Amino acid sequence: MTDIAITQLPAAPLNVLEIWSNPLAVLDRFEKAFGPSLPPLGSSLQLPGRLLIRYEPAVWLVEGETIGLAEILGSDGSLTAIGGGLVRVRLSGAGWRSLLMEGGVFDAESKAFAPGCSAATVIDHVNVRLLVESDDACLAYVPLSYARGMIHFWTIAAKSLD
Amino acid sequence: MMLITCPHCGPRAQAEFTYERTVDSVVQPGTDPAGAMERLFTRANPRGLDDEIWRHTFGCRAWLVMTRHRVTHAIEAIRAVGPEALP
Amino acid sequence: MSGPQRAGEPGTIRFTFDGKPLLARRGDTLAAALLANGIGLVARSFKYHRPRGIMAAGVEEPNALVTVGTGGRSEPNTRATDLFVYEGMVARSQNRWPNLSFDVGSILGLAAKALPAGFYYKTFFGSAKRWMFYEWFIRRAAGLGDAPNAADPDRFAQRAGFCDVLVVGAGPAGLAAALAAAEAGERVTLVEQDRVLAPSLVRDPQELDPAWAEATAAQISALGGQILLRTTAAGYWDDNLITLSQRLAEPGQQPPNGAAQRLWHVRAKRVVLATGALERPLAFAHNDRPGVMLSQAVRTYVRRFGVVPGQRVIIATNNDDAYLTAAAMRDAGAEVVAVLDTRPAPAGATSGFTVHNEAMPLATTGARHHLREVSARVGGKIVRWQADLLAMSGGFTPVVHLHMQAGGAALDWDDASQSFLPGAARQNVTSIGAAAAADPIGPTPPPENSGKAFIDFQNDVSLGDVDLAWAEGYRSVEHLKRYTTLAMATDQGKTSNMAALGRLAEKQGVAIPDAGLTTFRPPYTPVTMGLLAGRSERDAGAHLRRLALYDVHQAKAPTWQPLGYWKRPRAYPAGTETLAQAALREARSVRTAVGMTDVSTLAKFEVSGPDAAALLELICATTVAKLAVGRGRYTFMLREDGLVFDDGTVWRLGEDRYLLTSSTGGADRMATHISYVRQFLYPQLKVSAVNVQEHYAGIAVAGPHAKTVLAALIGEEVPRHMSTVPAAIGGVPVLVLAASYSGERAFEIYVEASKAEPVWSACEAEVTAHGGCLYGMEAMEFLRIEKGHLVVGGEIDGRLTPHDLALGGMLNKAGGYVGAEGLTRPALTQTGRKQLVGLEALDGTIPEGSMLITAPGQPAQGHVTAAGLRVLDGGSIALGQLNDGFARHGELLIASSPTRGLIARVRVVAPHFYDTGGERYRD
Amino acid sequence: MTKYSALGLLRGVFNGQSHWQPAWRDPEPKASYDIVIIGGGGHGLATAYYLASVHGIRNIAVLEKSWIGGGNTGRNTTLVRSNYRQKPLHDFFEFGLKMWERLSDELNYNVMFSPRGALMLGHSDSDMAMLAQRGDAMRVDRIDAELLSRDQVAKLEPQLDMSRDARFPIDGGLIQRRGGTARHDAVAWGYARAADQLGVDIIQKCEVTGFVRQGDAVVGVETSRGQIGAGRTAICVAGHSGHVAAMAGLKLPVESQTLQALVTEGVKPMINGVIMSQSLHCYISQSDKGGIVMGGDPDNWPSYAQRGQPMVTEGAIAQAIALVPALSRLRMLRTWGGVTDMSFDGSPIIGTTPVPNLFLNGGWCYGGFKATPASGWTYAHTLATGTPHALNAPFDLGRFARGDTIDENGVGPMPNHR
Repeated sequence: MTDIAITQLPAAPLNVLEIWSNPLAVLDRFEKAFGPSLPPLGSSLQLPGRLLIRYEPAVWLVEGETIGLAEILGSDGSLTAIGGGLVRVRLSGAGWRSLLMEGGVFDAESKAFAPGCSAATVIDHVNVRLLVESDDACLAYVPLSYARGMIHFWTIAAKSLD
Repeated sequence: MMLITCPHCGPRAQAEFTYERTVDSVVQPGTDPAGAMERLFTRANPRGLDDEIWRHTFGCRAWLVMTRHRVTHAIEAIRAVGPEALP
Repeated sequence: MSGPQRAGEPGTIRFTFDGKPLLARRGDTLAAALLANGIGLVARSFKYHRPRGIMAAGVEEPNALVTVGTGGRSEPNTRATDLFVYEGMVARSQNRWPNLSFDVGSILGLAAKALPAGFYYKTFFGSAKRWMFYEWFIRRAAGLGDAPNAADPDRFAQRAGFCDVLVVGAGPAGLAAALAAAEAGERVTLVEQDRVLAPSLVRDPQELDPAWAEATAAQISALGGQILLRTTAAGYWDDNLITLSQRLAEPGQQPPNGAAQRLWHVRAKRVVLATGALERPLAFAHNDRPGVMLSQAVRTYVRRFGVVPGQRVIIATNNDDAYLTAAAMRDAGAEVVAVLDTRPAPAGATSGFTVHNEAMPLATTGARHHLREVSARVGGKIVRWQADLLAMSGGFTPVVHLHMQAGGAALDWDDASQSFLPGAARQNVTSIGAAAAADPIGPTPPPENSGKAFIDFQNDVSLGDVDLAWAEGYRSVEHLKRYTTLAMATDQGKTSNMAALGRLAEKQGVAIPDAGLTTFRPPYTPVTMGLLAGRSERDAGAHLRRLALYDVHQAKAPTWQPLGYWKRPRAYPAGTETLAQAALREARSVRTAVGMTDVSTLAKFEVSGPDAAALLELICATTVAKLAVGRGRYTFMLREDGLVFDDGTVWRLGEDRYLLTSSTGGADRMATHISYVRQFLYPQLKVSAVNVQEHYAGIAVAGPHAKTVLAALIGEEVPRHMSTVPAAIGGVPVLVLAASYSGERAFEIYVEASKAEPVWSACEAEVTAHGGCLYGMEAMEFLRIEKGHLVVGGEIDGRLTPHDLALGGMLNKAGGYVGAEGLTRPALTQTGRKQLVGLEALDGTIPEGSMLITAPGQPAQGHVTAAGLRVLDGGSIALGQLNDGFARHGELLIASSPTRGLIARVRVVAPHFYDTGGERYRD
Repeated sequence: MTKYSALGLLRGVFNGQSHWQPAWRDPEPKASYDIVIIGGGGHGLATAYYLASVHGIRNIAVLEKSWIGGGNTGRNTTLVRSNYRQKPLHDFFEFGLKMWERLSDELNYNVMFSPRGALMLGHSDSDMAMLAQRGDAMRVDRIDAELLSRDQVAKLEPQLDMSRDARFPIDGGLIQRRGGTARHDAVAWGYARAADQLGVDIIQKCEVTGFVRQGDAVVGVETSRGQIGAGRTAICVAGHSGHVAAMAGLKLPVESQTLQALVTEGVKPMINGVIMSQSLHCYISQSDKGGIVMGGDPDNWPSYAQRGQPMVTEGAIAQAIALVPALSRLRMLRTWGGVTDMSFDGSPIIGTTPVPNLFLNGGWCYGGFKATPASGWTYAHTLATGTPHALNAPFDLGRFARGDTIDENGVGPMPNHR
């Protein structure tokens, strides 16, 4: 049996940052304020106190602090809190990639899915967003109503991994 | 199960996508009622290529237009639609 | 001595067959173990219940089907040739009564002449009931094994796989291809349906042997390749998606890790099919007895399992391969009585065996477990031999199933081997080895008596049946199959298709490739249903959706009510209360004091940006832009065809920020609709519409004391009806919407779901202190019906216009909303349409869903969409849809439910039964 | 033509069953016919039979591009029922159900119609209310429907999971006892044999490639076997209606999608009737050969490929096993896909078209098999008289633009939302 720990993390502030106009200007303002640029689709950016993950073409998930972001967006986008609706589940241990293949359709075993990468996919019929934290851990953002079912699913599935 | 190359995410399993409708059935805002109903209630439905609207619903949620063959299922072209995709 | 037997130790693994304790050696298939124990009679055929033995050594076996395992693990129709014996295995024969040796069903064989292919189409006329009388017997005679009678105790895993190259078949060709790909740095997966690598090398060790196979596999693994044994590539789908079924335990065996099998969905960039070839039987009379086997199978039993299936063997062949079987039998100490070779001399001349050229078996006779005698036509004369085994080879059929499943693939005809070989393919797939080429064969003479010359053994289809189908006009290959049931058995025609095609071509007077070809459909071998269902246990592939406050409710032991994938509290019965009593008590509490309920599942969208109102005025058919900040209103939404499909409320939270709520059941549909309108139709809008359904838990507080309760909770002035304020309860930020579904002064409190529990507790304490209680969906239903509020799926059934629902007056006069064009269709404004009405009972209780009729025997004029009662005063009331209902207030009708034997006389009234002036919303 | 009977089979004992004649001729197409029917499926063959037997029109050709009964007639799950909520639908299908009850005798071909009962399960009180509404709507129109309690359901189908903690617990059901199954191939073959006997030319391997026009009107068809003149031309090719109608310049309210079905290995009787569900999307029955036949929702995206997405079937099987746990250890033997005409209200289209002399029968979604007799009967009436019968009048092509859709599920114009 592969060594995997499935841990539900405490609730964190999560916001949707959406840009609807003048994206280049927003990126510019972001770089001026924070240094690096907003991360591209399929990746993430860790800043002090906040993590930005891009899951959609014009949408970033902001975990943690949102101070300063409203100003950067101006009238070109907005922030909306969604943290109540997502449960963070950490899959840690060497087998997390295999575990994500169970009931899935996404290639979590690909070398290209490296630390810092993000992806949204469907696992066991549930829409899950993934963030690779390290070679030994992956964070899954699971809809609240499905969280208990998914944790149960992963717990059972982990028992019959190779 | 097709492999659909999302313009944003790259090749992904069809299970992540949902089909919405064909491009020829889109009722653009401001269409006259008779024309709107004609578009809404008919399809070319060719036994060949057609332009279809899909969404990467369980992935990046973006809308796509793909030109797809109805017999071979080969996707000839696929493009992103919706708000300008950001760099 | 005659019949099958094994030399040396019988083995150490204990199993039973039909209750008889037997021993097997490690690595035995059940077929090998039965033969080793001298058992040749294993099964009964489908139609005539003919005695059958073991014909093959692989997945193509048509005859030797058994039921294995007990209870919920019992697997019927398991091929004895594809089942490895394990300690304690319980196997049973099938389709026989009372037992395998004496099967009453075999009298059907006597009537065979009256029961040709398709006989059932020509008789059993009369009424349907009369057919069902005969059908009762037919159904019991048909089928094979028994279905399990208990739920499956095991789970089945499903997993995604990705690779550059998927190689199917770990024979010499497959191993070599997999190694080459691995050495080229490709991500390789190699699958093999057997439990050993390269079983053909065990059967025929030549320059390559099993040790080479092991070494090659080790190299592949060392290069990172994945090798899956006991894994069958079952289906080939679009874009090189292959489904694999992997056995983690043998059929009927308790799995070591809880999962009995694993289904793989493998996406490969390239697929290599090294699936080998299947040997063809020969067609002659009584070619189906125990003791008639495929030649390579005989060799496999001898060489791989150390079992000699007979002592005196006749070899019948049209090719060279069978001579290897003759040699194997001779080496094992059996007597090779004769080799019957259909080819003219000098075929077989140098083999050292007694070879008869231009020879073909005519018929066999047999004992229970083996043959007695074989007759053959040799040149012009008939010859008979005593023999207990006949090993036959009619040539080889490359396994092209997966190649053909891939779609858009071709087959090329090879005349020398009389076989179809894989041709061009649309997908990136190649075939290699015996799957891509077959050795030449000689002629295959047709049988002299086609009646008992079986080609589809399991379904008892003979060449005579093919001839009959042809004579009756069933001449396309698909008609032939369907009329005779050929290739419809569990072996899917693996050993019968070519013989049938050959006969059809002969009848048509064309070459085989011109006779047509049937479609190859997944799966290659039958796949366990539980495996396909896979994933979670007994959940129908649908996780239960739990409320944020699920545990809080559960602690109160509510009656739960399913709604889509959700479960919501329906009522909170106290003590011995029934559901109805509890719901009425809860509803009365709302009418007279205060109640609270969980409304978290409502669809919710936060819409922000300068164009927020513009987007909402597309989605909603009512005006939105005129709302003042802090105000809200009822709204409804139309599909593009102009019919109402959802309703809810819209709230202006800030200058350019709105909250839209809509029905729980329609939440996903609404999310897609909003996204389509916003992203696809109006990409230029400066707006963000975020689905916050699960972000907020929602608590509704309703009743005459609701205002007092809320004031105590938020400690400030409460918003007036249809207003909203941000506030805090116990330090937790909340959003308070003053909205009412019950008809009382009421508030919806929205709180971030992860912080909902303390807010709920604070509310509950306050509600209880004011003499109130929790209420569930049933009470909510009573309250809303009395008030005349609509529900999606009830009054709003996707077939009515806003006018039909008396909402026409609220339509945005400026138009511009989605559905405005559809609403202009002429039939949507004609008379006679269904319209929303209220109904009150003159006597009896109005049955929900009942039909509204003017008199017994008359057609329905409408129906009852929801039935309830006057919460405080009693009396049955309902909402309904009625033809021209608006103009019929005061009319008396009958609400009739014939299915429940219920009836009530009703009066048509306005759909408002409570506080029609809205006095109770005012402070 | 040899009449089919048990006596005939007995006679065959002595002559090796050699006295049977071909069930239908294999004629060369004539230059023209009074009526040309495009499509040799059950519906087309039934239409020809009723034109000949009821309306006395015998100069008819049925053109089949492949082999008769090879499209959706041979690819469905063989269910026969009339348990629809909406009146035009249940009236139409009930008319058909009554025809099924005497079809074997009428055709002298045993179509094995077996009224084993069509049971629709309810999994909540709201499901049960919807089932009651459906049943009441049927009963008011004198169609049999019976609401069953949990116990009655358990007794009827002992293999159902009746446990209270099931994911979708069973609260009861609605049964139409006169519903059931039939042998799909036999329906095509039986109609073909009977129509042939009345002089109808059944022409296989004859693909229509275009229409011959005279002004607006259709006066014949171009085929792979040459031009064939036609007084009236009847499209009857559900699955491919859009493709064929396009040759006449018509755009239809139809989208072709794949519907998959599957059958398991045969087992001794375990399912007595037809099992369906108000909330789940699978339907289960057991064939006379013992295989469990089941299907689910269509693939919900356009395709003419007769090939589906495996996960769709897997989902349907998961639901079926949740209802009948003993299915778990059975094995799926075959899976296949049919091309269905998904119409834009879920109901069929039978009637005239804007093109003179051209008629349309299609849009059957995934419910066409059971309609075969009624579809043939009403289409024959429409073709013979030039106007629809009262039963198919509501199913005209103009209803969509007009706003008279017949939407059993109330989900509107998008077939993939159905």
